[in-house]
Amino acid sequence: MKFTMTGSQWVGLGVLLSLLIFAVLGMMFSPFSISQQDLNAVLDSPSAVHWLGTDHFGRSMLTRMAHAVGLSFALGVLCVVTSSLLGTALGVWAVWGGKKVDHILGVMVNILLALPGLVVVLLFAAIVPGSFWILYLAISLVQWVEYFRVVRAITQNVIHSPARQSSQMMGFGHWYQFKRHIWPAIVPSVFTLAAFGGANAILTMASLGFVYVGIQPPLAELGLMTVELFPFYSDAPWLLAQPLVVIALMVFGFHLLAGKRV
Amino acid sequence: MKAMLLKRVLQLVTVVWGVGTLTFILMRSLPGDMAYRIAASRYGQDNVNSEAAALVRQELNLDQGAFAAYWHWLLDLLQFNLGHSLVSGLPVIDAIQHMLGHSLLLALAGLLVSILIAVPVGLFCAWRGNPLDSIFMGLSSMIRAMPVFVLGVLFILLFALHWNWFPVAGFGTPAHLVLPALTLALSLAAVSNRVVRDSAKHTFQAAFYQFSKVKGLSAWQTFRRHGVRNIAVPVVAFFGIQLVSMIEGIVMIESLFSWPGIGHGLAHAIFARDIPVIQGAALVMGVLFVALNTLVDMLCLWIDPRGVREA
Amino acid sequence: MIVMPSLKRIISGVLVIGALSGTAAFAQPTQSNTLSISAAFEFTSLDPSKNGFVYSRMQVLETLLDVDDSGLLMPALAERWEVSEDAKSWSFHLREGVRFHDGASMDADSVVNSLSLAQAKHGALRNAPIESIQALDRNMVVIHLSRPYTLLGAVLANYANGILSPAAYGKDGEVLALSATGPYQLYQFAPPHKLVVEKFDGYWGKKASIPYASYLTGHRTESRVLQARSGQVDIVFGLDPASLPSLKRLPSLDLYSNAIPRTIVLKVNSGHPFLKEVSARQALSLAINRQGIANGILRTPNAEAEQLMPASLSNWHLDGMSVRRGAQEVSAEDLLASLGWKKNAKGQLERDGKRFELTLITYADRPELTTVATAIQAQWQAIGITTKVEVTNSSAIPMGHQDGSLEVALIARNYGFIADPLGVMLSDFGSNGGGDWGAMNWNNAELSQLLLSLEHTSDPKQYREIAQRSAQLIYNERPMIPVTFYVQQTSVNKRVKGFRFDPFERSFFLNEMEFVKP
Amino acid sequence: MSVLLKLTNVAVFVGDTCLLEPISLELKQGQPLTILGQTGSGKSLLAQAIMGLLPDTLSFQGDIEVFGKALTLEQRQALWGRDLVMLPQEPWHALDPLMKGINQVAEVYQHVQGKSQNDAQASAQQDLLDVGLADSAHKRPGQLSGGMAQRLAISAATAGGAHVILADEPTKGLDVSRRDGIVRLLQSRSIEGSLLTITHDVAIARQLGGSLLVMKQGRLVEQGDALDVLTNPQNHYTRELIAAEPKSWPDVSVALANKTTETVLVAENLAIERGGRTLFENVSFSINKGEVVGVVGDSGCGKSSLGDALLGLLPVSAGLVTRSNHTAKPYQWLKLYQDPPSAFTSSVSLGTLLKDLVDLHNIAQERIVPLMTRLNLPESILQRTCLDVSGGELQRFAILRALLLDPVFLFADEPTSRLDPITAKDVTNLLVELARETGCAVLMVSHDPDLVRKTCDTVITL
Repeated sequence: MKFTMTGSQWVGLGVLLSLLIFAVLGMMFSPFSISQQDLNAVLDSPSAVHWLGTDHFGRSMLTRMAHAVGLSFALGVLCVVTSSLLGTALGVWAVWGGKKVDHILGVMVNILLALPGLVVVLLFAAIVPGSFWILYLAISLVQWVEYFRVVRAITQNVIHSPARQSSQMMGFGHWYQFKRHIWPAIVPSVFTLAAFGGANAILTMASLGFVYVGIQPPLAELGLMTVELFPFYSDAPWLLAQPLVVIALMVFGFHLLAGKRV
Repeated sequence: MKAMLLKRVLQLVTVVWGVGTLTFILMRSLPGDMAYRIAASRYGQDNVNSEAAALVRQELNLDQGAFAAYWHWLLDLLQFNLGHSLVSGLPVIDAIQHMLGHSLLLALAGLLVSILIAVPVGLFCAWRGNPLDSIFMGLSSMIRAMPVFVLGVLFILLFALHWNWFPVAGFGTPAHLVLPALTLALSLAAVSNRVVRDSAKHTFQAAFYQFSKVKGLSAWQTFRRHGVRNIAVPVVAFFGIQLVSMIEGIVMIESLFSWPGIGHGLAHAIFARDIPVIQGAALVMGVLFVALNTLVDMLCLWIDPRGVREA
Repeated sequence: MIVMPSLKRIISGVLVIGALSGTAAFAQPTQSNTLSISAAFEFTSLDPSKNGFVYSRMQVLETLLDVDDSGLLMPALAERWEVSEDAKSWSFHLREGVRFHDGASMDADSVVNSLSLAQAKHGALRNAPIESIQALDRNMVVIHLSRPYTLLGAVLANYANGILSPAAYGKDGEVLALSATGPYQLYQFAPPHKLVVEKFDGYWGKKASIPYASYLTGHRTESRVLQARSGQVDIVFGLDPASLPSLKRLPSLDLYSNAIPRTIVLKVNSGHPFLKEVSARQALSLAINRQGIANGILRTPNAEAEQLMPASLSNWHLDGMSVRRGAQEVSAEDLLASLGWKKNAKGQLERDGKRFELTLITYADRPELTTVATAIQAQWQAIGITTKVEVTNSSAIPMGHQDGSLEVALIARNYGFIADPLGVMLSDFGSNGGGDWGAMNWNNAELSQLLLSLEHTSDPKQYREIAQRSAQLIYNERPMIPVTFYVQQTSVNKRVKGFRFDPFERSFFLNEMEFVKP
Repeated sequence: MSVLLKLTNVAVFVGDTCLLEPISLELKQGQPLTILGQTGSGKSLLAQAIMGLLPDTLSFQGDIEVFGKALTLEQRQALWGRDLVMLPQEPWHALDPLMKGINQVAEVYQHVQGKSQNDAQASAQQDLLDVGLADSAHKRPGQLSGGMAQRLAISAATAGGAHVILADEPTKGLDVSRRDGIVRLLQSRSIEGSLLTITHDVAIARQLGGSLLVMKQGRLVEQGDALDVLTNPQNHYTRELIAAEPKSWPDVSVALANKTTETVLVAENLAIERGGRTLFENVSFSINKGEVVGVVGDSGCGKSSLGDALLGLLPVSAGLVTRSNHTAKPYQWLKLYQDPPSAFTSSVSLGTLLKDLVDLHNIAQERIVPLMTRLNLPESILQRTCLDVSGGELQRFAILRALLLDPVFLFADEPTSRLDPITAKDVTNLLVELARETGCAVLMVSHDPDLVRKTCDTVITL
């Protein structure tokens, strides 16, 4: 199956790749660490030494932004991979595994759906505050449901399609039917969901950071940096602007990459 | 209709049980001794110590096993008794009523404003096409890319600090409602105006829409008789989907604007380990969520009697 | 003789009319007749033992004794008091003509009732060696102690021991209505966010001028700063230091920076294998750049703390303890090297194959703690100590103390919680190797002895001597490592006149404030 | 006889590409005009151009005169409903899915004719009574059959008083038995004006009479009086079109004597229910090796379900299906689908699909090429996916795949109904021929009695 991307999808990919390159280069080559403070040089504007200025501890903003972007990407990608695999597998299983499986999974999904995702993540985040892995677990747990629902609906159509029926009659096995019929049918939707999922994971992490439940200092995280730098919005607006612009860019990039709205 | 309602009631029961059990398990697995947490919330940071924790433990019988506690909770739930807050000692139902009122007010105001923005903008974009459409498309994408709290922060900087038109945070007067509702509304409208636009465009291009004009109806008559209802079908269904982002938005907005709603209350209860309040709030959210979805379903069915929307 | 009643009638008539017109004019709290206050702490209960601090500050609740700015006891609901020769019984003469907000008059029985109920609840009174609380007559209350206890006066001044009308309590002693004696009475109670009080015309002391005052819980520091900026709130307590420079530029605000007897300290587990030597704790202390933190982060120059108590608590404050002195003697690195710590290739300290790693916990209720923790983390990093900062709930500190899991905690300790710091010192250093918010696994028999002896020392000179020795002991051994003194940052809108700050944070002095006529 | 509509050199372009070459025609009072041609011959564009409904991406040249006056686009649009109307291809799509049928007619009386609401309802009720829809007046389009929907659409279209009617494939997707009714209805509605019909169906052209234009790929190939052209076609293409009508097919069914008696499958007293409704009961028959059995019936009568039940894809509610051939593997009982593209995955090329099959069943490579030649499938088709080949090719490819498995029974579910008549004829003939050669039994389901009669040995009518 050929995957053709539209112009705006390429732009989205470009935005994301540039941010990723920024993160990787920043993490690899910056002479500063994320926690290295210089209380004599706080809130500096961008200079030759600190390209993006320094924060209220005199830490290099470039280094911190690079790490924050890297962290966001890591979380986004991990969540997307986990939730899409889980959601897809369970979605296909719900259709193929018979009424009982479908029913049990349906009950599970209904319970999960009855609580807004952010609330579930909040509950989880409260268990181990500041843990990246709990955030990852919680966000993935919330997100797989979306894949499940979409994959299940599409798979149901595919299962009843003449094409799959014909393959089955000609003696092809389950794996073949999945490979040739189900997977190609769900892959565009899964891709779109994945792109939105990446954006949502990043937004969720930033939101949690904003209510102090997310990643904890001194780690650099975009939501947390927003809160930390907010008091300086009039003294050093360029500092506050950095995490805000980057969150918006990342989300925007993912939305463009998704290509269409859900 | 009957079957749908029955299905919803069943869903409600599973949701109540599931949400309750889930929060129970989660809360039980929270690290740290509950008694200490509750003592900290009750007596304040300066006055919390192991003595206070011991008192709390004794008073609330926290030493009973997890299973016994769960059993008690289930029995109480069957009698519609949500218990008392561990922190304040007040009945949970009162606290939730108070919070729910504020949240619903915010939600309704936000939804209303979002509809007032999204519907005209969406229709206008579908009708006039480019360049207007592209401009609003860009604008919507920009707003969508911003977390809701960023939007709120920008509004505060602009409307509350720069122009000083509305209060920064708090509640009690209509003026306090403006910024939180507007923040919520814009974040919702950024998506829904596109849905309105797509639906409208789809309808405008539909064969039946053209056929109505071919039959001799004017553009306005066609819109009124065949446009409105057909456009509304996916839009109303979408509002059902948007409930999730609305509630999530409310949690953030309530925190930012110190709005004493249920999202804020839930977040606080989580930190205070006030299990009855957490369960109550989560339950009410779950029930509300199912109820609202049912409402949307019924609305969809009323607009489009052809079939029931997939849950 | 004939004139008196008629004059009385006229006066009371005028008063009634005045009160009526007053009520008519102030029938509703509005922006113009309400003083609005925003602070971080929420309240959930009417019970003084739980949230009494809010009601005391809002001047709804009053105690038998009060405390002045320097920590000395003053008369309040008790006009005067006497301590017996053996220091085991205290007699309190109640003020006459004091009325509760519900109209009842205060008598000895109501005071005994309140105190007995408070004694049964969590609070300092519970631990006082009280044998009995008795009403001697209508206006006199006597408290008998099992042993001398100089702290009693300060304990009674604590908000948890506020005096309420007997009708305010339910049958199990729970508080149903906050009928107290302050110049303001409760008007609206919307926990945990909003509280409105209305002036009480039957107050015995200086009556309030501002008809209403509201207390809003502003959970987010940013929001509180913004509320101050926009003029939406008249008085904002607990401002984020980072916001001070920009607030200072606003013409509409007055900013107050007040030292309070609260100190940011590191609670150290002296039983921890890395921290059990005094020199290790000294090294940790030396590695902290207190001036940098005070100036750069808290923006309160001269707040750096080498000892626990600020100068205002003069008995406990060691004079001439310059900050620089310690730093010039030896370096933190040398101290650690002498303990056998060596830097590895990555610059981390190692001893016997173990890396010097610590977990520092702190809590989010006070925003500056997190930032200070971040700074300390970086400063310790510089000498090779890896620190993991965990931001949790304040309850994690007593809990970590009890289960022994705590390594280092950054806390803001209020030494003026009970007006006499001895109360806090006793619970922090008194016995059993420390207290929930004090030393941990650190036993010093001499200090315990000194502190216990203070409980029955009434001679001020002797008291000071012992207190000074105790302070020196703590300074030498460093079971707690002070970082900075606390400076409360407050903004007051210029429309408010007469603001005064209570270093013991007992009162907002609302009844002394007025609105400036526009 | 006045000229109602006159087109002079009307052509339609997309960019520089000509989709419809210049064409001129006249529609006269009382003399219907029919445009005949296969799908893709540009005939729908002509109707859209006349109405002024061309999409923005298309451009248009030439002159259009209505009632003797050259009118601009806006002027023509002003005539909609009152004087000029177009019937859509798909009535289901042209009717508001959410509005009750009667209201879609009544609104025209109310808003176009200016009648009061009550009068409009009464007139609409009368209209529906006239077309036999009185009972379904309050149903929504989704609840109507294709024929009913088309009658409703015609009522709604003509309620405004227009007598010049353009009908674009008015019988598309309808059963043969419903077709005549629609055509008669159209004729009666246009009696005061005229009717311009666009169709691919030779039978309709014959029924309508009047004058006829035959189009091929955007070009006019023949025109004249309908009966003349159809009885005596001059153009090769016209001849082919006429010959592709099942009615004109040569009879390829085999006489009873030639049949073998080896039974493949026996059905006894079958009954099938769907959605609580019994589709048919007590159907019994047997199919022999090499036999082609036809099943006819109107849509919804259960003919496809019968085939699925024989293959075990659907449960039967009563009766018994016995497979007499016990040596055949499960994969030798196969089905050909109505809509060829839906029966293939578009995710890989046809070649890959073929290779998958060959690998799975160890089919000898050398069988493929001769069979492909026989089925007239070019080698190049294997590089393409199912979306890039024509329906006819795809259906032949489906036959190829089926035959490679040496089927004993093949259920052909309307295998040619989505194909152009000419292609349909070829494919049907090939299928029947090959089935006979290989001894495969075929159950052929069709809505066209003529097709079944001409090709099948036995006919079951449901």
